[in-house]
Amino acid sequence: MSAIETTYREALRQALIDAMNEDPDIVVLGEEVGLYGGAYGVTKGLIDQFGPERILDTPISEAAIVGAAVGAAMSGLRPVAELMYVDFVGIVMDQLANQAAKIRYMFGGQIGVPMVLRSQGGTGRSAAAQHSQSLEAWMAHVPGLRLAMPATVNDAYHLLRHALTLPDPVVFLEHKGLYVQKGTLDTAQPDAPWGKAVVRRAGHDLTIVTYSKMLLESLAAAEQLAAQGVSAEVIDLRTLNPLDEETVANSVRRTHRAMVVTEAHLTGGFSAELSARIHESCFDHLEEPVARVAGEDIPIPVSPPLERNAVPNAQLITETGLWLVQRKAPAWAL
Amino acid sequence: MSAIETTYREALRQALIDAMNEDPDIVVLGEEVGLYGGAYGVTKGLIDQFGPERILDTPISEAAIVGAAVGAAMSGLRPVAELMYVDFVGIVMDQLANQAAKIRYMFGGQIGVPMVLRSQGGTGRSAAAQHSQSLEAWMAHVPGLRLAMPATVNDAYHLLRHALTLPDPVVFLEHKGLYVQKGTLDTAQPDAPWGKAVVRRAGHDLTIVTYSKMLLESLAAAEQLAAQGVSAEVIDLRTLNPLDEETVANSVRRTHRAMVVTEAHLTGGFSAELSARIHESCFDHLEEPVARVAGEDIPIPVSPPLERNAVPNAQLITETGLWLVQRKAPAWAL
Amino acid sequence: MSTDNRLLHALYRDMRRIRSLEERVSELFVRSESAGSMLHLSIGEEGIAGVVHAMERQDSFTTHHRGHGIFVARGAEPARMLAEIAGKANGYCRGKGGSMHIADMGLGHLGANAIVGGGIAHAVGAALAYKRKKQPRVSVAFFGDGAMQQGILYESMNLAALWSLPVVFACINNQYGMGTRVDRAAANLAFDDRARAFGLDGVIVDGADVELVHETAERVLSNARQGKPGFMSLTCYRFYGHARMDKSPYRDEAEEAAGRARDPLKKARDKLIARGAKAAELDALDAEIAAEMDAALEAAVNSSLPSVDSMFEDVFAPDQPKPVPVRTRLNAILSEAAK
Amino acid sequence: MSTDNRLLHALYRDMRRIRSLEERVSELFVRSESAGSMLHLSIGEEGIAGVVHAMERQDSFTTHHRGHGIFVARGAEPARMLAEIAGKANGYCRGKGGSMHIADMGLGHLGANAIVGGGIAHAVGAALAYKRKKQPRVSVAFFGDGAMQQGILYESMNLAALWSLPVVFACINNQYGMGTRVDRAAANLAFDDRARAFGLDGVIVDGADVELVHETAERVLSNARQGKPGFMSLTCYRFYGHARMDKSPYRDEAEEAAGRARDPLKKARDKLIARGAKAAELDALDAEIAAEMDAALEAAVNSSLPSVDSMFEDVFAPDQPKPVPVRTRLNAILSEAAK
Ligand SMILES: Cc1ncc(C[n+]2csc(CCOP(=O)(O)OP(=O)(O)O)c2C)c(N)n1
Ligand SMILES: Cc1ncc(C[n+]2csc(CCOP(=O)(O)OP(=O)(O)O)c2C)c(N)n1
Ligand SMILES: [Mg+2]
Ligand SMILES: [Mg+2]
Repeated sequence: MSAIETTYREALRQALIDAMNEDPDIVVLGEEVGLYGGAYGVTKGLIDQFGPERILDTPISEAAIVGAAVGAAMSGLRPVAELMYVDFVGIVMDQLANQAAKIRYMFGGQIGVPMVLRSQGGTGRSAAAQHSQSLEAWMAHVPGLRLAMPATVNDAYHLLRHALTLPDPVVFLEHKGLYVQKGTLDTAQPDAPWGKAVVRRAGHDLTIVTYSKMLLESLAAAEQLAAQGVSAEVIDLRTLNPLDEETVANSVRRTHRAMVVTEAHLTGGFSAELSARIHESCFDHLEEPVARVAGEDIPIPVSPPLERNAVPNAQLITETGLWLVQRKAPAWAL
Repeated sequence: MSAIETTYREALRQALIDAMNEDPDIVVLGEEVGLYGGAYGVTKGLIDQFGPERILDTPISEAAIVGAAVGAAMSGLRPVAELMYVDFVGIVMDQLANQAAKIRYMFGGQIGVPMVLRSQGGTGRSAAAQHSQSLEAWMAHVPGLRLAMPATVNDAYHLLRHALTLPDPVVFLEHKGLYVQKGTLDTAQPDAPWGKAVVRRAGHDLTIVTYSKMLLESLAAAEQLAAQGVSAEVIDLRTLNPLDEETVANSVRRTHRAMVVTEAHLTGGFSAELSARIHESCFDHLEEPVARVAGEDIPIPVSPPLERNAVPNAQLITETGLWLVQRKAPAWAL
Repeated sequence: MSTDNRLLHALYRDMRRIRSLEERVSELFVRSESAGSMLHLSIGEEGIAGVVHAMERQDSFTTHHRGHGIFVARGAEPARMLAEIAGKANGYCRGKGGSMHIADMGLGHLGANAIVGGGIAHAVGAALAYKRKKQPRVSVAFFGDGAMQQGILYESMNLAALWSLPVVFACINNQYGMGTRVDRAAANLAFDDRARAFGLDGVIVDGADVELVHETAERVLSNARQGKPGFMSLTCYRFYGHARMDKSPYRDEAEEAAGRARDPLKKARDKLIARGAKAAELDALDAEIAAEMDAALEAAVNSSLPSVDSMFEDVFAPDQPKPVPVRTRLNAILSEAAK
Repeated sequence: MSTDNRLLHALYRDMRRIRSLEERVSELFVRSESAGSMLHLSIGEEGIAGVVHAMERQDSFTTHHRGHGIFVARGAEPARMLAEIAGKANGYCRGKGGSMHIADMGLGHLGANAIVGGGIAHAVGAALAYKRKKQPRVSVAFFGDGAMQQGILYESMNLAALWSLPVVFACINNQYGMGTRVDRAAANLAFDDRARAFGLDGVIVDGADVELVHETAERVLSNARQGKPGFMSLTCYRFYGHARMDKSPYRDEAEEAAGRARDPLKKARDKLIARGAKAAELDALDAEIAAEMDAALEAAVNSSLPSVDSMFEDVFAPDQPKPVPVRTRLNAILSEAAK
């Protein structure tokens, strides 16, 4: 039996260890990935196991870190660059979007950039506006990048393992609120192939499409909805690029109602892309407009009650679900 | 009579001149804005008129330019920072999104950052993958930023003038293909107030929602559509933040069909937000799904025939319009 | 008191207030009253009081994530600071910013920044404004040794030198960026060389000697006021972990003991006593400060949390429309669809 | 020929080929055959041949937007270069990259970059790979004086020095970044100081003297190969405008004349003749090169444009699904809705 109970953090760590054991070209570089073991502990102990030549502590030079990873990836290594918080991606967007993502294309297919940029985002630690963001929409808009956002322990492991076999750059976004999440890791058995969404809970009244930590809130909401007679199907996208439109469309064509749940700001978020695609593919099947339950269009405030309310939670998802399926207006709908 | 025929470039230049004459706190800083007169000539001659203390040529240090503009804006100036190509925004996203956009919020409303970041994007000059992008989606996803994308000569002037009176940071995106565009400038009369969309052509069969240079393609398409019996209404959003949902919704509720046209890559583009909002607000009025006619999900290739085909044109808009309204399948629809 | 002693006494007072405040920040956390655990204490770095003291009333500054001490020395109200760190409505930033984003325009505090290197260019921009407006003001960018490896610093230095701006770059070299000792982050530790290579005056000063820091800062600031921007690096030691939860397993006790032995506060106290100050008087001062900080702590703990509605304020200026809450949008959409 | 002369002769040949190629690039534009007008000629900078000549076969390099010359010296096929610049299917990058994005993995050309400073860190990363794989290779980052003001350069230098990587930073100081003379961009022009402040060896060399450039580059490269990364700056002059359309109104004729007088090509030729080479022989070489370049130009002009479908290739690796064209999506959506 290869399945064990572990945490999201440990699953990621194990993925790195297993991949590094198999592929000597994998190196990890980033701030505090070595001696410190990673700001969130994902690389703990790796420097002892693989030595400072494969686990490289870097100065606080994000642009050069990602730039060096790009050059290394073009030269025979498979770097895993760690960006401590996805909020810092603004410093490296040029290296990510103009360089890593476009090199294969600009150079007419001569070479690829097989690197993984690991980072983490999201709220939950009162880390304030510059350490709590969900910026996947920026990356999702860049042709040439793959984008994974695992929500489960098993996906943390398998999506990272798969990312470390791909010929193109992958942005791999973890969630700071998931590291301590427990679950089952079966190193021999992914939940589904890379690029396929997974139906985490089956239902027939409503489809909830989500990813990353909002999967937990969505599943909790589905439970509450069930108690009130609404059967919600919950789809975990797992990767935003590739995007599995088919699983989503097949579900919505059955349920006739859809909700998209993301932690990121509503406006211009990936929730818009998902909503648009559902409308496009399921136009004649929808009984109600697709509801976007997303983060507020405000910077993340530090104060706990504000921070909590700046992003969706199970209650909001439940209320919106009841509104969608049973036309039961919640308290906030006058 | 205050109306004159001029170009988009000249209208922008005149806006800067008029604003600088009225407000001594306005300074312009950026690469080649002085002696050179701006890479696209928008600031030509300004250094002679206002001197090197208000027209500041900078080194090639985009992050520090925008960072300095932020600090100056907090300290009594109203800086206009020029980013030569919007493609370089990846170098300044931290200063733009984590600093300029969030300072008022993080500091509890104590101070604002009244600056304008001018830049230009788009295809049309065989400038290749790192000099041809349409990256407004990144900025549109950042709470705290205003975002203007003028398509006409009069808007070039008035939106820039208005941006230079606002208390908050404004990203002002021009299009490299519009600078030589001719039109009427009436310095006394804006086309509409800031934040309001303008119906550039009235119609009743179909609503085309667009902005920036795609307005020209959309209007050309509307002409072709008219010749084939389809009456298309063309809406120019002018600003993406604020976003005028009402004008769009009112139109679509009349026409029952909508198309969104943008030059930016389809996936994760602002076209998704527009499509989602139209579906949300006009769900019961739509006869067909909202069609997104957008840039391909590929980096912009340099070769002219490829570049041209990487973004929408009037023909594609027309064909999609006929498909939407008359169910007349174009050649590419087998 | 001689002028010298008066100065040192004032500096000692500032330094004690910094340490005393930081102890209360720590206590806030222990009592589960802080907003989060990303609390970076400046204990060991109190020598910065020398820089702050050298600033004039009209000068401004930006700080980094470890900026409490600088702001205390500048005259912050401890109760409002602690309230902010606790995420309370009456904090400096209405509970929106927290420990890493405290600011106070009244005191020229242009803002703490949680992006390493993020606030440096803002000081350059402020200096640009002062120069253009012919105001005799200087702006000081405070940052850590970690930021010495961020590119924007060198772009900023070059701009400052090129434009002869009244700005000072003040590095607080506490030997660590998180778990990375500075010699594992920088190939050349002569940071003053770097500044000079970009056309600035540069000096490294012992941050444990607050009088020396002050004297140096006066010179650097006065040059800056005359259009000669400068750089100074204070050598000190981060007494505790990077943030409140970090126990610094990456460094050993001997090193910590040696680092903590270079205590700017103790050094100032010893000097004062050597110059004739009475221990009892200093103790009384310490106690007075402790009492003030205790009161501030209780006030912060007893303050109210902000109302949830307030979170939609301050995204844009007050006269601008506020963002539409997700619930309001959903309500409008679903009500319309339900018609 | 003596070894010396043989070397100079080879360098002269490379330099003549650079100039001759660039003249054809200009002609492509004049004949409206280039893809766009963002063409940056390296005429005046031919001294770079000295650096390229000092590189070993297994070494690699990245270039900037003005990179044609470097690649020619490295042995590029002129016809494929010109085809790429014309956006043709048989260009180095299948007509996708163009002048500013030429690359050739076969010759160790890791890519030209249109982002000022954008390719510098790639050379550092390549060097990291060589070191880790224990390959005796060096990577050279070429860039202009304008990039000396981009922060990523200093982050890259620091990384290189900290990790003792086999990398060389080669600045081509042609005195201008577009219309900005270097002294209006940098507060301190002793760029070697900057490199040293970051822990690198640094040297400034007269780019008009290709033998000196070569000798210096051999030393810097050999140090780098042994783990001592270095910096060199070639002083030269951009003979023409920034890009093909720029007439350089921001500089005067006297300055241009003085700058063009420092012609690396003429200097090499004069030296060769002084050392006994025959003018006629050099003329014959020049003519041979001109004929080669003319043929390359015609070949490029006569090449085919890429098929529109090819634009969906190379976004991801060939074994990965291609992006879905907008038309295909629309068709699927509208057909489904029409059912
Ligand atoms: C751009 C950026 N990179 C990384 C971090 C994470 N981080 C926060 S503080 C810190 C160490 C900073 O060290 P230093 O500048 O010396 O300041 P100190 O903590 O020692 O006061 C790091 C890496 C960050 N906040 N911003
Ligand atoms: C990041 C970035 N900023 C600005 C530009 C626009 N630009 C292209 S070349 C250039 C001047 C570069 O000067 P230098 O580095 O000296 O190279 P040179 O053109 O002299 O060869 C500028 C400003 C750019 N391409 N990338
Ligand atoms: Mg430090
Ligand atoms: Mg140059």
